[in-house]
Amino acid sequence: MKWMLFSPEIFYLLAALCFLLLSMTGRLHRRRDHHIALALAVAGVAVCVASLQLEGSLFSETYKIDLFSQVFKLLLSVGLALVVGICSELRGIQERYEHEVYLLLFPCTLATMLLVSSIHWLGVYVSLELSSYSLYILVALRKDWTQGIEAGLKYFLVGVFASAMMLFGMVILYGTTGTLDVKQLAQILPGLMSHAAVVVGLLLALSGFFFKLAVFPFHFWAADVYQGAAHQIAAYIATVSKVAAIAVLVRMVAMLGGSSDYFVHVLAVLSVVSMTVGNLAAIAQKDLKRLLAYSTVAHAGYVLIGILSMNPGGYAGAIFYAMAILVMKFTVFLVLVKVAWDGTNLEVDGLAGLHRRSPLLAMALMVALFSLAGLPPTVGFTGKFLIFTAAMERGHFALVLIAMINVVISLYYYLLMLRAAYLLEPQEQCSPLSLSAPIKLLAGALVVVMVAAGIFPRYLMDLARNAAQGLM
Amino acid sequence: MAVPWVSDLTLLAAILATLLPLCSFLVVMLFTRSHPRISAGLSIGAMSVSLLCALFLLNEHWHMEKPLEYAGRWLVSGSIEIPFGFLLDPVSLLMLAVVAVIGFLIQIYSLGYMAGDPGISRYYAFMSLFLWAMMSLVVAPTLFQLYIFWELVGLSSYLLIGFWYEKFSASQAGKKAFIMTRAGDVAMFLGMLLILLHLGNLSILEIDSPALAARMSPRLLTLSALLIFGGIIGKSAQFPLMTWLPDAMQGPTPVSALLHSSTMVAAGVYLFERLFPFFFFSPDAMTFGLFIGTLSMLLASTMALVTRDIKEIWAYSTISQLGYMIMGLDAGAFFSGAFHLTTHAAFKALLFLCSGVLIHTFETNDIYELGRKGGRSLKVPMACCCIAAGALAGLPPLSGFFSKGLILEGLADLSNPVWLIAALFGAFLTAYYAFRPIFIILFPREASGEPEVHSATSTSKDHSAGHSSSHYWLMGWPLILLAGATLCLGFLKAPLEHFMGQTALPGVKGIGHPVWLLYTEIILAVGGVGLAWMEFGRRCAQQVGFVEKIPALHRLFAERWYLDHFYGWFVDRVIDRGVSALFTQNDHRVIDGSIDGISRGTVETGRLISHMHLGMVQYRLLAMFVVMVLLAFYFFF
Amino acid sequence: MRIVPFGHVLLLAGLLFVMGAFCAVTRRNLVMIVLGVEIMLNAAGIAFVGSALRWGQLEGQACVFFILAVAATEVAVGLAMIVFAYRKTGSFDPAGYNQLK
Amino acid sequence: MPMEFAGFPFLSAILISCLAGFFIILCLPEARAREIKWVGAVCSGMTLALAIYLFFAYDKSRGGLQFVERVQWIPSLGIQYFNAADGFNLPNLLLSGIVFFTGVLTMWELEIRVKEFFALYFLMVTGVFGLFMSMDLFFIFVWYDVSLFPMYPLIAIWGTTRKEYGAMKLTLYLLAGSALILPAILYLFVQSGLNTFDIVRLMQPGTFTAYQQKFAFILLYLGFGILAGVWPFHTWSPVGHVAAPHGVSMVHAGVLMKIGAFGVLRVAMFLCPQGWQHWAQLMALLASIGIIYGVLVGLRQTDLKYVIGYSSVSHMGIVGLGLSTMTVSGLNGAVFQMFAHGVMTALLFSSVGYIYDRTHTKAIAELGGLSRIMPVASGYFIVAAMAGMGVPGLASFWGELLVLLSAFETYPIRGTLAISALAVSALFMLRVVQKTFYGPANPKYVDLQDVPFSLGVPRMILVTVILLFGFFPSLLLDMIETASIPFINGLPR
Repeated sequence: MKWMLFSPEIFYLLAALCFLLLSMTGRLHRRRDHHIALALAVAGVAVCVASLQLEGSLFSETYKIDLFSQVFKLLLSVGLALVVGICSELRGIQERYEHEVYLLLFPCTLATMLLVSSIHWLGVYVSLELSSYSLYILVALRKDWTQGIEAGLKYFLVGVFASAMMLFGMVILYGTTGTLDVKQLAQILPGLMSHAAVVVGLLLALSGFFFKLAVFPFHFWAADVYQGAAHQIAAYIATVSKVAAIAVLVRMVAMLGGSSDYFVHVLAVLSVVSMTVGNLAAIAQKDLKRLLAYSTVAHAGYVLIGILSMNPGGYAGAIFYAMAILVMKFTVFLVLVKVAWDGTNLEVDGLAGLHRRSPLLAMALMVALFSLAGLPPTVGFTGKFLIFTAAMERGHFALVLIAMINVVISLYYYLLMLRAAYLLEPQEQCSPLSLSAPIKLLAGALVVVMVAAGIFPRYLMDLARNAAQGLM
Repeated sequence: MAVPWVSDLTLLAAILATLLPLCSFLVVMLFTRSHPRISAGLSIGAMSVSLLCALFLLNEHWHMEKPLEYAGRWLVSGSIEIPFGFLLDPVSLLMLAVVAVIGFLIQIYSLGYMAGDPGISRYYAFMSLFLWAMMSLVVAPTLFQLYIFWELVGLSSYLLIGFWYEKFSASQAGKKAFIMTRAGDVAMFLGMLLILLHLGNLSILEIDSPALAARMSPRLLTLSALLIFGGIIGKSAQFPLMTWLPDAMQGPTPVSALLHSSTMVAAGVYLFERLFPFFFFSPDAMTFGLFIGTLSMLLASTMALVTRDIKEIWAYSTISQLGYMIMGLDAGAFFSGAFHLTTHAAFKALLFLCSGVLIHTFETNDIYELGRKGGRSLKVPMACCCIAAGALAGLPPLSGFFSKGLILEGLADLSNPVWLIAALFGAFLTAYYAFRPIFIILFPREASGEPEVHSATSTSKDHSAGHSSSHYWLMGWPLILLAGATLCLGFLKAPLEHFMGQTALPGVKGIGHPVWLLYTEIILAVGGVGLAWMEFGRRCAQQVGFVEKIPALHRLFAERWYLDHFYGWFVDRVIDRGVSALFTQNDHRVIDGSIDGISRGTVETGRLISHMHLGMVQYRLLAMFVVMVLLAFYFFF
Repeated sequence: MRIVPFGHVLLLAGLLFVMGAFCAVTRRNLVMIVLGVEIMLNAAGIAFVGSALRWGQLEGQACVFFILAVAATEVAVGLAMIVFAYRKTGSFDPAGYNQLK
Repeated sequence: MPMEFAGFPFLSAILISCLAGFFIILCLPEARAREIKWVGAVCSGMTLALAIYLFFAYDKSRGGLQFVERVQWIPSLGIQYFNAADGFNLPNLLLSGIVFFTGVLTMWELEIRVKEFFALYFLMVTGVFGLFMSMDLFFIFVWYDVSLFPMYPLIAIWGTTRKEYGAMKLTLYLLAGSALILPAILYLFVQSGLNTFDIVRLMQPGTFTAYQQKFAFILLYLGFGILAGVWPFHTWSPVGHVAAPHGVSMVHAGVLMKIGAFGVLRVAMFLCPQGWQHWAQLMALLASIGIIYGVLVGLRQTDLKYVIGYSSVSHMGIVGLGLSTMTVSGLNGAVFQMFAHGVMTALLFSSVGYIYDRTHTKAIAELGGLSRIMPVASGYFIVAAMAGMGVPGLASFWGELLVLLSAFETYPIRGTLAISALAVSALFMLRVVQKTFYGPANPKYVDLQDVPFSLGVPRMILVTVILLFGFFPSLLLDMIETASIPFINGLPR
């Protein structure tokens, strides 16, 4: 019954094939495609939920299925379902290529699922490349081709360069240890941590994931891609690919991190710099998506704190934070998609008068912003709280203090967005936004999830904690 | 308040005497603000009951040996225990009676004086507030309670001085009075704390007992005595903090009569009496007090020589007489100070009320103006005014002569004669300035050759319209009573001395009777009156005082020895423009500036960093590569 | 049968890697950037073969095949994008693409 | 979830009535302003009634923690929803109830966006109540932030002068304070090794070493001190007060600054007594500078609300001084002053609010002779100003008396400095009263009508509270004493 373990991946493969066939039929049925995509995405979520408790390993011990991987697969499928949910009009994509959007989204999600549970460097590399390449193309499909093509090119060049460095890191690891299987590496590496080559190799190997997570040296693509890509694609990058990156980083660091102080210092440096650069750069942004990009870089910094504290609490915190990022980021993008329904880029001041045009969206934006800023009754705060507790247990007091200062800086630009939504009056009289019933339901559900997870985080935390146990 | 429920009558009387004015204050303020007649009636009724209780207490305990003390638990906080209650002994009962009598008479007088004023119910409310505070201050068993009502008395004086708040000068005077007395209270509060630190509680009887002297080092004892004396300086308008009293004349005249002549300003002297044994233990504090008393007495007398506003003359004379009392007490003559306080309260209140009638009818404060408008035509006020001025000057049959004589005898016993000489010179000046306004009003010069009307201080007209004769008698009747008191109080010296003497304090020297002192005192008094007659009373006198002949001296005294200028300069330059401007700039520029600077800095660095991200693609690749290489090298450090 | 010590192979791969990076960073032509990255991938391939030889396993060799496959997709996607960009903007110069502020 | 409730959970009832108000207002349509205000009044009245009941139902003889409510919230981290009432937080709960109820009534004349205002207002006060009653570090921090972040929209939307600058500065400054508090709390949680946030267990002597206490105390003191308006960190409070609408600045100055002082007391001093003894000198120095500084800078202000802002900086300095003396009466005085100052500032702001609504200006120079035009409204301000000066018979006199008494015992020089500030504070307050209320009536405002009874109700309540606790201080002091004596005696020497 081995194939049952593989059921989510198989489902998404079949979905991708089905869209391949559909795209060949030629005529564009936007509504039909959207309904099919939605149905398949929701079915995907159901499959993942069904396979949540599965345990085992495939492909001669290189593909591990445990609670950790299944939880993340569930998260990825939910992320995909949400993104597909807001793809009803897809105004940001050129008409000719609208077929390809779903055709590429499903394989990308499949790739991230493979990434999550493969514990062999080669498997990791291949799935990482598969997801990156589908995203490069999706970004380039923007209706306003100048922005699209520029963003696509930049994303491609930085991505390929980073994957080349990752490959080189893998090679050094393989050269010095003789194996690419992470489980065996986990036994060998602690002994070799004093050798320069091994540690540098590991660091270079992780750079691929740093690129995916947009951590400091590899974050240069973020701003242009978010601004250049269509809103829905940017939403996908901000949520699903971030979650996948966190998952694989947590797994790798948990198994290979070992005891070397050097490695913790490097991660600390990266996290502090990316936090600060992300927050500071976000202050000066005018375009909303560019601002969100930099805030994602900052959040990558916070997650890194959780990862570098290398204790079960830290990993559970990182997992919880991944769930938080998914919900928070998606809500902001939901508001963005609904406000800029014509697909054009939205200025921060473009949110003017939102509280009048649609109070529900304004409230959702407010809760999302306070959650992103990490203010208590929201899920964002609980995530940060768990991460900081774990970091404090390892004695990183200065790190937590710097992170809190960054929280204050980040509050500044989140409040600027809030000011735009609640205070500014739009120049020309804009009509109130009419939301379809499901979208209203979705917005309300998101607000409830964010606040409920902030006030009663117990169940989600236990889930994250059990998932983190399975890693060691 | 766990007070042993009233079994004996004394406690009931004490409670009634003090708390009734408070009830009338609350009732008037809350309910009858819009019915002047009811509120006036209420407060006078309450005052009359307190008067009866005060008199009842006085004769009930005429022959008491040891002081009666009732104390209920009011506030307990850790080691500090603040009880609330009454301390009845000759000192407090006498003062209680004085306050009650004069308060009652002035409330009757105010019916006539304030008739027709729109804020009459507010006036009576504040008067009842003052009387409650004063009565409770007098019977306070601990310094805590005394300090609390000391502040409340200051508050009611602020409210009453600034009663006609539309006039800028009135509210300014009220503010000045409050702040100056508050400065004195701060010193007193520090002195109290010093005692509390060493004694554990602040009950007056324990402070007066020798036990305290044993616990505190002499140097510390003197320091706390001096600090408490600072409070007395503030409240009784002695030398450094004296200029608020003449400005306090902005208030209605009955207020000046009650507060700023007989009762409130006397609270300082009363505190001195109350803590006399405590002060007695530190001789340096006594000499310092003597110096301050003499200085303020002389300064005030010189100021009274030149001013043309009748109320200001009596204000300066109050300062100088208070100086006298403090000199008497500091000289160790306990009874002389207390007796002079009583007699002074009577004749000073009488002086103010008479001038109140004059002001009320002719609506001007200037003595020359009053003279020209026929001040002499009002027979009763002028007669009482002469009696009171005679008492002030110390002419023999009147009460002033006896009480001032006692003080001079006390001073005579001192080793250093300079205090006696100063006191005698002061007595002469007092006689002179007391009769100067009397003669100016009685013998006005016709329009020709009149010195043109210029008044040193701008005294705006009193706010009162003309009235019918019924008010005349309402105001006249208290005058007659007070005149009778000034006449016969002198003869009550012996029984009062006996009454006060019962709790005679150990170590108080007996008072001898040098005969030559009595005669010099009479000669000086008569000489002063004669000089005043020479310069103002005679038909051909130019009505220009000997001081006004020397312009420099004249201006010095008129400007109140430039004290007001100093205070004005100090508050304006040092506090307002100096320190607080410095702090405000510091607040805006340094603290606020630095914080805004930090936030602007972060926004600028944000803009800088976001520009860094706009470079060409290849710079990014290079940056990635370089950073990873650097991190690799970091391994070797 | 070891012809060359493993260190030298790694050194060669490292040199090749740095040269590829240098080419990608300096050349002002999009195609050359992609070419530079290709060189870096091949450098990794060489290192793989060297280490497979050292540890006497075939796994390294297998990895090289995967690298070739990935390099192929990279070239396909990259050149497609570059051609599309060239047709639209008419230039290969990466500096031209800076409209996104 | 094992629950432990001693009888009917009154403390949570207060929170529930606040949240109920919040949700009902959310559901009411925007147009029905009147109903929203009545819901606001009813809910706030309920919280006040509960607070009063708690105040009198507290058994003073037994003392200690009563009305305990404990629910395991996140067992893995040892976080529990743990509320209790003791001598320190009951006066503050009463204060919050009073200021909340009168705040709602003061904002009765609001027209624009009423629904959002009251929703955010309720949220803020829920945070305030939560913090006062909670005995769990995690929840104290959560309620601390819940009470802070509604501040931004409240000031930015309904504020007056320079509202956006004021709102942004205030929110960022106060959350910078939380950037110091959270690391300190986590530091204590980790160092204790007991895996619990429960203050009672962390409070036992011996859980932390002296160095840890000193390190954590200074962070907590600075973090909470920013909110309490400690001297160098006070510049946000005048700016914030001026910018905020008067209902919000009532709760803000009246209660929020007490959260800072209460935080220092409940978290910093309870958990790190040795840290407190070590840093007490600094606290006293900053506090006494704050007292003098607030008054002197207030002297030169031309805007009524700035004046009140600086006067509350000075009064909070007195609270700080009280906390820094390690004596029972110092502590009693500080908590009493927190209560008294809260009520007094609320009255000041509500009367300024009334004046601003009529004359649309807060500049002292333009106002003049208001006492003639609206005697009752100016009467309220004058009573509050008198309380500000520390006139006996009004509540804040007792607070100041006790604090200055104990300050003089432990720090003579700083005590004298603070006492001499009494004289300057008289000058400062009287100058304001004279310029705005006395003097000739300003022709521009002659036709304004005095405050009607309905609008006067909140101010009357505040005046009666000031007078009640001015005449009978033992009502409050015996309550505080039940908590301060065991705390001071329990201190390690």
